[in-house]
Amino acid sequence: MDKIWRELGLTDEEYEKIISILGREPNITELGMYSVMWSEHCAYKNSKPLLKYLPTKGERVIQGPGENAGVLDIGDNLAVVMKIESHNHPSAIEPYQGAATGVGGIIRDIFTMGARPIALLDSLRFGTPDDKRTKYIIENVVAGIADYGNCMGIPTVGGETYFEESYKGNPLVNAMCVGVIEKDKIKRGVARGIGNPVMVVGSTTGRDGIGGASFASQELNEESEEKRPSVQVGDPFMEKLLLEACLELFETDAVVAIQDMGAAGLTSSSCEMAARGGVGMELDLDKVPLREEEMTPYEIMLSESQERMLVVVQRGREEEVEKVFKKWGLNAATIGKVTDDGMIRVLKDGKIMAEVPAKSLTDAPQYIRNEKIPSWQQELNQLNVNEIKPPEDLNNALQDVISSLNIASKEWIYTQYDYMVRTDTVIIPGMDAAVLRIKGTNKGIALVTDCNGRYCYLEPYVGSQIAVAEAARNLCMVGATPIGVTDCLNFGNPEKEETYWQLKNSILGITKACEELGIPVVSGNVSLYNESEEGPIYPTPVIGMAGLIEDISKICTMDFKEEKDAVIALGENKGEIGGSEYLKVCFRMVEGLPPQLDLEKEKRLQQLVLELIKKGLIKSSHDISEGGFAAALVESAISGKKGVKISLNTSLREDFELFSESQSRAVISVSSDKVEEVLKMAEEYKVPAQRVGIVEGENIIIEINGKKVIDLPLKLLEESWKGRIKWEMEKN
Amino acid sequence: MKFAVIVFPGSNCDVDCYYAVKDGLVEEVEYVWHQEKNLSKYDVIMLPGGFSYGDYLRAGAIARFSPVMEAVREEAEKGKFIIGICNGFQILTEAGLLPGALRKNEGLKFICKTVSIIVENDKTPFTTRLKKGQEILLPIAHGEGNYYVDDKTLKELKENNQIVFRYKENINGSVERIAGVINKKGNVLGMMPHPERAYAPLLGNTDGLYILGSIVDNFVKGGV
Amino acid sequence: MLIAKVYITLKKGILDPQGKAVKGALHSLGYEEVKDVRVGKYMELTFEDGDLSLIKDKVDEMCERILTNPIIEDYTFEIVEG
Amino acid sequence: MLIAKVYITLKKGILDPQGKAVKGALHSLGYEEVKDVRVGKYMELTFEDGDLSLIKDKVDEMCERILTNPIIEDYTFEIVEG
Ligand SMILES: Nc1ncnc2c1ncn2[C@@H]1O[C@H](COP(=O)(O)OP(=O)(O)O)[C@@H](O)[C@H]1O
Ligand SMILES: [Mg+2]
Repeated sequence: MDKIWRELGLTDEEYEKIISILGREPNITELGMYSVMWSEHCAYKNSKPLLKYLPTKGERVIQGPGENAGVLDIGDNLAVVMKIESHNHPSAIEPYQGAATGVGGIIRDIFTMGARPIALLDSLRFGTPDDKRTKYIIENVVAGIADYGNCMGIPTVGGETYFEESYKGNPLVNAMCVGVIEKDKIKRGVARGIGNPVMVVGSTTGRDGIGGASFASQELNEESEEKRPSVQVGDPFMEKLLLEACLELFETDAVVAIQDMGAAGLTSSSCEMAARGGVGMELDLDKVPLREEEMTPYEIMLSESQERMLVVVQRGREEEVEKVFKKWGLNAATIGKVTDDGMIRVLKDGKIMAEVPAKSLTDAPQYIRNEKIPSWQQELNQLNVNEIKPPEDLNNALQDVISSLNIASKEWIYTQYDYMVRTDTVIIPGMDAAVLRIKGTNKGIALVTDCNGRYCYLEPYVGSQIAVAEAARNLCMVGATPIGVTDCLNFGNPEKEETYWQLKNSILGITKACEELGIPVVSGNVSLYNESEEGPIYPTPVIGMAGLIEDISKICTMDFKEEKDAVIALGENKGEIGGSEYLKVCFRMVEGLPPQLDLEKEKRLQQLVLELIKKGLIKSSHDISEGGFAAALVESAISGKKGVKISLNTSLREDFELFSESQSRAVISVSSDKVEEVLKMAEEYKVPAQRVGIVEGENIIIEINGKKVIDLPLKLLEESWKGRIKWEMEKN
Repeated sequence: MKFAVIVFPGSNCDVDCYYAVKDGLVEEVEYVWHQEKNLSKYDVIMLPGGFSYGDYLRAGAIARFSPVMEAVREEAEKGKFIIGICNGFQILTEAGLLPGALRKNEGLKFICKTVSIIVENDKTPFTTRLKKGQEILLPIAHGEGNYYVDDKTLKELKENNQIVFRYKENINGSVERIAGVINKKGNVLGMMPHPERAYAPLLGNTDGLYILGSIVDNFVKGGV
Repeated sequence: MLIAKVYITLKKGILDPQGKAVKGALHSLGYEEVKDVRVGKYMELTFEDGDLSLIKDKVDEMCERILTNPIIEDYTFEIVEG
Repeated sequence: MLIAKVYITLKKGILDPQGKAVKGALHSLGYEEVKDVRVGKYMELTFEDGDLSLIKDKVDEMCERILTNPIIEDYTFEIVEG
């Protein structure tokens, strides 16, 4: 046992602390339990002090951060349950299973709360698919998500995908799940009732992923291939049975508390439930159904075998539980009981193998790290845009932007996902946000994930605000009022001062935007140590957001609907080109400052669009984001299969007019007799609005100050926009 | 009339079928667990899509041994209307109630989208609301929808007019773009596309009601 | 212990898109010498020791009934000591 | 012609959901004597005649590089006259 704690990822100080808690040296099982529970992945020990800034309160918040998932009131005795989670490191090592088990884990978080999962989203970051390994990762991550979600019968309705060099060695795979529940049926992971039996249900326990949580909390390098825990394999069929069995079980009142076994398996589920309830638990490992022979207590306590749950049951109701699980062909074994001494006591062969205070496992040490503005930051932000030579042919530039990997249609990905199962998907992938109806009501919910990591790299505080603002804007574009956030903070190694600075400023940015826009954070996840030999990833605080639609018949999509409709541009173009897709694609530069954000203006734009949709005044709405006005216009034209003729008057450079990514803007289309009314409303909301053109013909035509700068057949643009990713993936 | 939606472990379009009947057709419908051995009280039997037993061996291969499949066979012999959609189609072929087999899609990927389907046979009790040659839009969502029959069986299918639907375009590699077939007797239909996902204006598509509605029309007239 | 090793392949003449994809991948890596690839399934069924010819019959029956789909698949198997 | 027969199995200890499902199905059909099932892949690679030991090395390389996923799978192969 020579300094074995170091190998398990604990520091010498942490080891000392364990000794002082126990009043003795821990044995190997206990040490293992502390090492996983005190890992960043489980304990958030580097991020917790920062997460305190996030606004988590609001009228609709039924459950904020701290439980398996957040819960929001949507009226009519219904609530929405939501959570996002990362599975970055497992996906880097074994993309198919890593992504699949990531989806499996997040689904469990939702139905553990008692909710029926109704939708999945996936937020993905890869390197560019020009090398074989990256292609392999993309192919398999997407297949892993598809196979798991499809088999579960939960539609994957949205997400986002970015391709940037910074994610080459460390892809990001974030999965979000959303469920719906009747408010009075919410389950929680709070163990209660001394003597109540504790049961493990679902799959058997094997040696899968032992130490996965501490693994997820280290940087990836050559050695991680070696240290890698035995890979977890997902079994979506098993999870589908587990889902149905759990929901059936919740119809009875036999369940006191329940928690899924994700990272750190039996250890985390038992100690977290016990700690929340201020009780202890005694577990007899001889009773745990095992898949492999001769497993040690260490292995059983740390196994990350998937598709398992720990349940505290009302005393005497065990048989009822067994019956339900048996119907679904699943195990349900009583392995212990709730105790009054606050200890997690682990028995095997009648002997005590571990005995530690539950609370001490969940109260990991917290670290406030030193922060430092990165030395490269200033240089990075310096960009004299006037030195950039305008392109000779804007038609070419537009084609390059439209077919850039980040802007091109993500159809190749989302057609592998069953996004329609359950027949609730009213707006399918490909639009600004997905919309699901809630059967039996008039309501709908809209869902998105958003984050431009490049902006966050250039200026974490502003970039993170934009992530929130853009998510909210996307929801408003379909007619939904944003109601809650679940965030997934993907960053590098927080022990590096620069990364800590990024993390802190990003959280402050999210806080600011959420406060100003009045959207609480109800759940989230932190994934640190996302670095590879090529360095840290861009700071990537992914924002998952839900919006509420009170009347599902009042929604809007981005596609142009009818010839002769007027096109109106909302918001102000400030010619901001720093960090833009245009700059990257046409000049290979990732520099400057990201667009600036005025949250007051943002709010007014969002409210205006919501009001326009509610009043039925507009036919299409699409926010302006990556690729600027030109990209938004082309996307509306392609999805509506209609050309457009635009004429702009501006003092900006032509290319900046087209491709600037200034915030708080949108392109809408309106029947010509409604133009006056719409412009008047825009004025009331103090949102700049200009009638800029007409839906017409089969080309995209743009004039600037009377000069035609763009004239391209829609068909041509459609081919490059729709075909790019498929082409990249299929070429050799 | 009363519809049964069979629920196998791993079914997931059972919900889709249920609501399409309840809200789209406004008819009575019940879920029936795969252990059930008697289906005589139902008028129409639906085998839904999904991943019965995870589709782990071959799609439908394990489900076809479920106790309920004996009852399905009995009712089929009696002439009752039986429709297998997606995984339900795969189960019916594995059970030998329909000819052919479904293989992995030619492109090896799961495909979810709405595609054009051409009606080949408008004389079945499932297609009387349609016209031969008519093009309708239906969602597909499958990884193993690549229909195979050998030449001899194909010839028979044609002679007996058993090919009911074809894809307009080659989506998944199916022999002659076959999307749905019926048994010789004309009361058991299997199809990969999902009519039960196209039943409500809010979903942007009601073409599925041509098929589901035909079943209702023909039942009223007294079945096969 | 006895182990039945079952090899399942697509019937001859049935297009094998997986095999085609693997062949394509091999060629793109420069293994041009691979003329053809067929992809199938391989299963290992474990039995306690017992009468060999009885087990053989059983395995045959399992293959026919459930492990393969005779419309599209062929199989062979062998039984070895495990 | 030479044919390389490649057998790919999941590494020991790695969960095999397919094998589990097949075992369950066999048991429910009454084949209780099957103690365990593992499901893997089987591939046949066809080569023109050539130097056997060279082909062996190549197949080994292909297995390592692309035919298998060494993180979760093991493989063996043999080469036979076709
Ligand atoms: N990985 C993915 N999974 C599912 N849908 C995706 C994925 N990536 C992108 N999409 C969908 O493609 C559309 C465009 O995405 P994106 O460009 O991120 O939109 P926006 O710029 O409005 O945020 C959205 O409907 C989104 O849900
Ligand atoms: Mg958008």
